[in-house]
Amino acid sequence: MADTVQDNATQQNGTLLGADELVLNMGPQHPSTHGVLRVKLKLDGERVRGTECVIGYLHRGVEKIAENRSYQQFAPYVDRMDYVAAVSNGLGYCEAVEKLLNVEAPPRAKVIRTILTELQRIASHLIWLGTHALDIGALTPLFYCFREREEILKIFEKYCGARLTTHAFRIGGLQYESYDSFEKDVERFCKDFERHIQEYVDLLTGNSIWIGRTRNVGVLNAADCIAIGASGPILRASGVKWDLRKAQPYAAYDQYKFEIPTGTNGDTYDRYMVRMEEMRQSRLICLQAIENIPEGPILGKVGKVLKPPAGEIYHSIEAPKGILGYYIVSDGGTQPYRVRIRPPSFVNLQALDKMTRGHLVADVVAIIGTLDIVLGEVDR
Amino acid sequence: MMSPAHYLFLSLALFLIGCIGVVTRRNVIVILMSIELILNAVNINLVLFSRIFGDAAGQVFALFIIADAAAEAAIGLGIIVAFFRNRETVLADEMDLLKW
Amino acid sequence: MNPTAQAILHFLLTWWVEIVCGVVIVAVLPLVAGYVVLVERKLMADMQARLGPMRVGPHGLLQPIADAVKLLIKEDIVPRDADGLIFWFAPVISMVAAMTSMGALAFGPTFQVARDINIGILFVVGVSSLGFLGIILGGWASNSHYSIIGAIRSTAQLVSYETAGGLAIVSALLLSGTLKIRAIVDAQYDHHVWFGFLAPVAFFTYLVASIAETNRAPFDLPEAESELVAGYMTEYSGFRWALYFLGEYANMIVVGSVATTLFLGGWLRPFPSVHWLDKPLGVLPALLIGGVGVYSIYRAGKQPVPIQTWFMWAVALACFAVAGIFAAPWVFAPLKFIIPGLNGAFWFLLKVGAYIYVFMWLRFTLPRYRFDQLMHLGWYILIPLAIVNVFAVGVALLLESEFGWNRWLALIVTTAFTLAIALFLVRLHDKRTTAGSSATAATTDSYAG
Amino acid sequence: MLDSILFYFFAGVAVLSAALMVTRRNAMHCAVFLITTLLATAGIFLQLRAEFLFIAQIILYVGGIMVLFIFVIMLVRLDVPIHQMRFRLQKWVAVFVALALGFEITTILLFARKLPGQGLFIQESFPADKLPPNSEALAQSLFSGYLLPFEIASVLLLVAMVGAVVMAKKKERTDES
Repeated sequence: MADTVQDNATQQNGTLLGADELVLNMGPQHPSTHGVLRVKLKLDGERVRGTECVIGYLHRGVEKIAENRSYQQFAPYVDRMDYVAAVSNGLGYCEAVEKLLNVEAPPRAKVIRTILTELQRIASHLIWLGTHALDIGALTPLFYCFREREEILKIFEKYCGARLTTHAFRIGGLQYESYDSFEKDVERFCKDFERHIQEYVDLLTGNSIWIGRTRNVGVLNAADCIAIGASGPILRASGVKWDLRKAQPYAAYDQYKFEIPTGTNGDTYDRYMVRMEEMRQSRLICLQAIENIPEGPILGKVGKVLKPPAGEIYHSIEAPKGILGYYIVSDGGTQPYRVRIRPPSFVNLQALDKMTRGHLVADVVAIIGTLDIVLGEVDR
Repeated sequence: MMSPAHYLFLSLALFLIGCIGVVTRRNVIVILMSIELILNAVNINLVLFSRIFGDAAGQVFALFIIADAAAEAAIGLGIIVAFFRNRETVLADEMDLLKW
Repeated sequence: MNPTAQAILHFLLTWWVEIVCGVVIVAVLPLVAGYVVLVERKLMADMQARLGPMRVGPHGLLQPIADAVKLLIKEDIVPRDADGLIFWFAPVISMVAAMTSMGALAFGPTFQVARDINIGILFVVGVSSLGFLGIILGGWASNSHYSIIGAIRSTAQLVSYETAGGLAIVSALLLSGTLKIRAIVDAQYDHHVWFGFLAPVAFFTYLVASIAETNRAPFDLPEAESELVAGYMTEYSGFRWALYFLGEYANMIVVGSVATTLFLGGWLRPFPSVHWLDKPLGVLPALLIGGVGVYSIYRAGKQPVPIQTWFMWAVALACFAVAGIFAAPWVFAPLKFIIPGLNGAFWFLLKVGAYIYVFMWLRFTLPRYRFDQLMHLGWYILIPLAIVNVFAVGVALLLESEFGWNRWLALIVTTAFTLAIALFLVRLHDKRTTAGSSATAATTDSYAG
Repeated sequence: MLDSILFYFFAGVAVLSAALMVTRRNAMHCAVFLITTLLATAGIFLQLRAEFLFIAQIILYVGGIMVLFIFVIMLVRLDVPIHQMRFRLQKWVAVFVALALGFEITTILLFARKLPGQGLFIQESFPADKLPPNSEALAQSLFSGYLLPFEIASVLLLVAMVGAVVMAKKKERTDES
């Protein structure tokens, strides 16, 4: 902390007029940093010269805990990382361990897993849209998004009892059979959702102030994206057509037809359009999936005590924020030797400095919003 | 109606305070403010005699004085800002650029 | 009786109407501002598919009183080395400025505190422009980094949009030919049309400028929560913060009243010169308020807690009483003389309410401008447009008086001319921003200079 | 009766805040006291039936020029400790000269009428009710009798604006990324 005190000291006696470098603290306690992220902005007047993110306020040492938990015991911890898209975290972890055990989840489990993950993707994007619009000043979209997300959370609650950190999946398949009106609920949601998306489009897409605040803000071209390792909507908005659901299909994604939306010049407006289109595609996937959910068992041949053979695997899925990877090393025991998680938000956050350089303070807020970071995942 | 002498004394008082302000204060901005005060005192006289003679010429001239005060304040403050930027001081007696 | 008491009595006798009106305004304003806040929160909730304040009193009707009491009780925190004198004085300035400018406004043909000042509208605009002194001094006195930036930003915004607003008023005054508020409304009666229709561009410019002048809706940047926490109000709490808040809402009412007087025909009822409408539109206020009373009786039955049902009955009674006052002159003749004053006030407040409804509506739907976009809009589009509009209205009046054109034709031609210039300005603006599409938006950095 | 009360109130406020303005050390306090003086003199204008000037004073002086002053005071941080306020002879010389000047002018005003023949003749003031409506009269003479000075004043303001902008503009940073 010493350096910041010194920074502020130099800034205190520098007059506003002759201030060379003004260090403004968007501290951990700030309404628009989506959790406990501290951004140190080096300002020249109102223009940002450089940013420095200070993270770690939400570090819980999830990976160290994994080393003395059994494989099944660690599954609930995974939901607490990206608490906004818990179901996708669970899917990633379960599929990684199944790969380790080279066990295959039964087809019925795969389809139900796909439906729940796509619903979770829509819910995560809805939270992003609501808070992003709120940061830029539009008060109303937040409540419309949360109204839709409530429907999805009701479906989760009916299915597995929990709304946010669902722990819906088990290694080898599913724990709960889908409740009887599952298909009807999902279908009703998807039908309404078409009309609701149109409401967001009416509110924001054509709005000249929205375009003014997002066009050409936080530009990240394809080369920078790949250099930084950014993934998910940020990568696709800068023109790179890369989505693990198509590139390395997992669960039941290969059975359904859906497009991958991509942007052109990688600014905040393109990322907004990409994510809106992704919500529409997820809705199509859900509609196709609930037509025929195959009959059959929901849990594969997996014993009570899991002792995977010694070895290591790396399995990644397309989480709403980007590529979520699990690297698990097992030493033959019931507890994993090492679990390394590659969270998309942590990697995407690196782009903040490059994107905010030269912009105004108001843009920094918009850029943090468009990165769609969740601090639980960044700090683990 | 108050007799004109009252108004004359009031403008005299303001004028004197303004002069004292200009002469004694070290801070250039306060000097500029005292000049504004002097201009104001003059305005009172103008308006007084415009009221006595019932002719609007005095008030027209007072309006011109306000316009001039605005221009003068703009330029004066511009100079102060420019001066402050490279000398970091606003005090009158430190503005001795000619002294080497 | 000794001379001083005699003089005071004489003073009271000559000025008692003004004093009563003044006291009414000063007393009623906080209450009205409180209920405007409640209406705003309810409207926002309604537009966002939720209910808004429902807990304090039935349907949250007692919420403003609860807010006021809370703000009075809350502790007044003064930052450590804040500038005591100015810190205390700044909110008072912005409150007093809003209230004095309300003194010259005419809320109806009879209800006006300062009877026909020769410089009516100019007085209102001039004194309400004092308000932002309170803002800048408040920002400076609280001695915290965020509030100084907020204060400088809001003053820059207010100064630039006040020019645009002033020019829009000038073009309306061209049509009315006088500054006296009552004479302006009479001029609109003589022209048989509201000036808002005669000079639509001026009305639109004034609408945008007044939104920016009261720091609201898409221009509420100085206290943009996401960046500067609460701008110049960051360090204020408790009663001082309430003063600022009241000042903002009072300013909104003042701006609404100026717009109504100038552009929406003050206290004239919708079709003033159509005489067969006199009776129905005359009785309308009584019917409307009576309707509200009936609705609150209907709601009284549905209240969960008995105390709330009693309160709803009280509200219903109040509504019926007011409806009675409005209906009384129609029933028996001797009270005929109070009709214009009463109905005039009703229509005036209805129009001010509609104007404020547009403010709130914009606030809930539009995102916020960035500071340089805001200044850019002000200086590059709004002010040139206002200047061109003043010129256009002048030409129109010239055409009408010298060359005998029909008034409407002249105004349509000149408005079309202004709109053509406006389109050119907007395209110029778009070309510039898209051209400067490099990473840094190449806009004037008004703050850093 | 009301007139004198108002006059003494405005005059008192004006002189008091002017005196305070000159003596305060903190520049922002000086600005606030100058604003009070200006508002008090605006009240005096109102009493002299010059209401257009009253509102012009409020809009131009207080709303315009003083905001400029406050802006500059805010930008030019003055809380650099002003330690040089040591006693200087110059201050007392100035006060003495001002008082002498004041005394001189008061003698003229007071004893003017007494001097035979060439005393200061103050005419009976114009009857209040026959005064033309103020803003119309002002406009009348401004745009007919004083049209040329009006145009020159606008040029003056333009030149001042351009000068102020040029002077206060920060040199564009060369490393503008």
